[in-house]
Amino acid sequence: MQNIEKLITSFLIISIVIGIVAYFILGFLFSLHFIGVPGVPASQEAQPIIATGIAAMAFTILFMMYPVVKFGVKNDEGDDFR
Amino acid sequence: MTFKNAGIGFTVIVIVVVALSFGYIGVSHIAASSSLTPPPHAKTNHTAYTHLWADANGWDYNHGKINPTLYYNVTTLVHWNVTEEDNAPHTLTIAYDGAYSVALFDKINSTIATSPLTWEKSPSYTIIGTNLLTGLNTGQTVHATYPFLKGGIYTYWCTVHPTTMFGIIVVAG
Amino acid sequence: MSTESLLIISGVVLSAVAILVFLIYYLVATKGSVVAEVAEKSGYQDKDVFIRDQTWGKPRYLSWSVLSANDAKSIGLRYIFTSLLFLFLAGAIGVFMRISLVDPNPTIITPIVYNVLLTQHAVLMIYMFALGSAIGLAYYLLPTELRLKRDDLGRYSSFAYWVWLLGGVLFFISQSSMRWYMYPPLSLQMQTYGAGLYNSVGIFAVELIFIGVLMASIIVLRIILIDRSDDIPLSKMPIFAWAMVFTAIMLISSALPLMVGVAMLFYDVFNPIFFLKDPLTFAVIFWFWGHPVVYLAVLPAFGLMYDVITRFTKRPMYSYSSGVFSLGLLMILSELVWGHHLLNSGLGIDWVLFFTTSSFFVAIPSAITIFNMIATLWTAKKIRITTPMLFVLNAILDFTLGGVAGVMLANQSVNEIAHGTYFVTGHFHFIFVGVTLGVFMAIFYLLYPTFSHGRTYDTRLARWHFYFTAVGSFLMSVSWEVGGFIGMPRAVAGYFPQFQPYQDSAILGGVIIGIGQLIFLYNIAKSWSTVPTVDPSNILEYRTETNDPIESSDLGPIAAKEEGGSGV
Amino acid sequence: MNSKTRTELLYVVVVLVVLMAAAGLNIVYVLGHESNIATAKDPSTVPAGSTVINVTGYQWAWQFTYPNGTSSTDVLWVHVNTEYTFQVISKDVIHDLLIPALGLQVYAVPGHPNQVSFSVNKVGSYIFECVEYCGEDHYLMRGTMEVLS
Repeated sequence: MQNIEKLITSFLIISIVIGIVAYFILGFLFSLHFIGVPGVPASQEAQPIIATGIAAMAFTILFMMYPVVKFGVKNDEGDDFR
Repeated sequence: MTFKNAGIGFTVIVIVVVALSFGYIGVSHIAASSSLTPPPHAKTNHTAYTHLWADANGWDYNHGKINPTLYYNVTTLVHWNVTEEDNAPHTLTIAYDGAYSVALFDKINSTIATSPLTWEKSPSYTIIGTNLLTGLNTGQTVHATYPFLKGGIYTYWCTVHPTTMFGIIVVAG
Repeated sequence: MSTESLLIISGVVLSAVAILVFLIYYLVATKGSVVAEVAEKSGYQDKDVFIRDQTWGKPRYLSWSVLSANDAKSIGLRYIFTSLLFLFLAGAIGVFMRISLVDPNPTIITPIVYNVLLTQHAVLMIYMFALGSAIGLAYYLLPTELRLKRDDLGRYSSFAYWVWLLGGVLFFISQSSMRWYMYPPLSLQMQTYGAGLYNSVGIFAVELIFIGVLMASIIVLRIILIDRSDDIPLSKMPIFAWAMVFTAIMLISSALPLMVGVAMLFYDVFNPIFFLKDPLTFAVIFWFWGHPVVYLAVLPAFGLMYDVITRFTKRPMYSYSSGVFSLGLLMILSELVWGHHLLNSGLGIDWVLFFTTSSFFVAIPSAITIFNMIATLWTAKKIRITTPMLFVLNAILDFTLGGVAGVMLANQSVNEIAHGTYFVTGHFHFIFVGVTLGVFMAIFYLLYPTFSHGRTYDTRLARWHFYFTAVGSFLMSVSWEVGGFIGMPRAVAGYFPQFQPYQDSAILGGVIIGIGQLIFLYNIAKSWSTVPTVDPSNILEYRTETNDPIESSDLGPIAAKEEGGSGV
Repeated sequence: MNSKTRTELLYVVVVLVVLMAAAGLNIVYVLGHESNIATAKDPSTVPAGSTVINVTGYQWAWQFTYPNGTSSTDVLWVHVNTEYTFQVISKDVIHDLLIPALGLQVYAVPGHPNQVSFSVNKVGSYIFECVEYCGEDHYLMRGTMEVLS
């Protein structure tokens, strides 16, 4: 059970980094597009939430793809290849 | 008629149903090529020049009588000059209401203000479309011609603002 | 077209239809009398009961008799293949709508035709495909999975099916263009530029669909809770059965208010007294059903995803009880969030506060379900990546992307920016195409030998079908979400020129999905004409308790059959 | 409480915390910007010093009427850094005015007038459009907001 915790924490760190990078990219993109009130405050409030969303997406993708890549076996012959 | 192979039977049914459905939608919506489409280089004896201001509040909104009734003789080639006055897209579309009679004219004239949509029916013909009257360059004038070959009463309107831009055309003879 | 030719054509068409109907009736009647005779000889008064006992427990394959026999599995097959037919129809409409938007101004079709296709695409996909396939799979899988004690509701289910089908066909014929949420006063504007000339037929058809779907879900609820065999306690019931219980309860509890609302709307067509004073009242009644229905399309798929994952990892679910709990919690919370469709309609700040907060918390049960599925993958020693498994893995991925976009939308600041834009369309196409369509395809491939009486599908074509669908839906939904966030409006026949790159990349995605489904259709036809080689037993029915490890016998269902677990 | 339920509980707690934080952030935004969210028209809650523009949505155009009585169709002239309040009504079906760059959206519902306030801090031309399906030319119900200095 020990290395699974290490794996999960590494996934967490990667996805948090992705979230932070996304936060700054979004900040730049929103500043180009949004003007005035409620535009600017709304985009500033939405920025962290969308960045956390992207981090959550990244974590779930890593969390799912790891076992698929590690245990996945492509051959579907076997007894019933449905 | 039992399909030995249900799979192919199902596939055939899918293809037939999709084809019939698209045919059904297509046929019932293809604008009947209305009799209003002018024949190429139609023979006209008169020409007339009409200038209209396209404004979402009504034709010629700031220029004299709003939604004017237009009068032409039959076989007149009308040169339309439509100037965009606001930032909205417009169209100039006409539909034939019937042969001229005072009763029909009064009927249209009295009801068009309250319920213009009843007279803006298909088949209709768009003389100038939103691709020309785009609403992006106010003040620009668009020119088009239309030959009135059949006498009677027409309704002209803008399909984008059908409840405010409507009027009657009387073609005598 | 002059009236004479109109009369002649309609005369010919009517007589052809009459002959066809008589022919079908003749075939069905003669076959029926033959079966009645046989039933008589073997001591049955009612031929339907005789048919039901004959087909009891055996795998049911697709044949014309499915339309006349009314045992649960035949009705299930009717629903499944009718919903697949509507998937192809509404899908073709969807791809055609996409292609028609190649240019900022409507060039290929007129805006009126685009609006009709828009409404048909939404209604046929949600009511006829999503609900139809959910009910169909319930009728087809549950009888043997739960080893039902009796199956005597055939006539009601058959009636529910035909009413539901009639509703769908009538809605398509009505050429309604009132959008699937039927907002008055537009739905009362019986003009081509409004809701369509025959929209009264459209509203009536939606009511028929509701009647059919309501009856079917009541019957499904009874099958699971009452007719289940006594040796399957609730704690050992398959997770798909649990998902159908919650789906049926949610449908019944949220459909009824709207059925009354649609009846009022239908009355308004003739005498507008209900909704013209403040049309938002209908919007409120509609979205009370509007949000649960999108969960109806996802909940059965969750149940089936568990089945597929446990099948191809040969491990039990990570946690059965939390799986059932989260599906139940999803049912409850989903009936509390529907207001987020009307956050900008001026219904007040308290409305906004309540529904944005509740919309955040509806993400918890979905998060638990996704965790449960992925944790099952982690406990596996070997995951067999067959096409059904690929579809389910892609379903998990797409549900994550779509679900998180949904949680973003729950936020008022994002909702102000993106409500009514393609961001919302991208959000729900991620989930509909990824989960509802994806899991239906996974289950269709798993059941293909049973449907086709022992034939196997071409796995190479199936892989191509998967890759096209996955890539196409990802490209389409992402380009919509990006374009939508900077203001690309939904449901429009034309758009500002600056949105063209987003629309064109979405068109590419849509066309790719379309090609994928054509490959699927070709695969159905081609593989059905091969020689039956495989045991047609329905492999989803064997493992009734998804939480009993069959890891000890690393064998397939055929061996499991000899092992005595024949599930009969 | 075997290890399985513990890991699952940990996951749920993390998800719950993230969601509650997001919900809190959202509540703070909503309570802070009540006038920027579409609410029912109520002249008493119009922010002080805000110029009222009456907006009428009708099948397939937006008409803006300014305090000095003039009106414009499918174009909106506003001045930079001044507070405006839309009072929006529809003449026929439900419309929804969205100005994407402003993140502003308000439903035009016949029989249910709405109100929303905004101000623009940058000169320029920004698009607006109808985002609630309203019939044949719903896609033509759009225009530009010209922000003058």
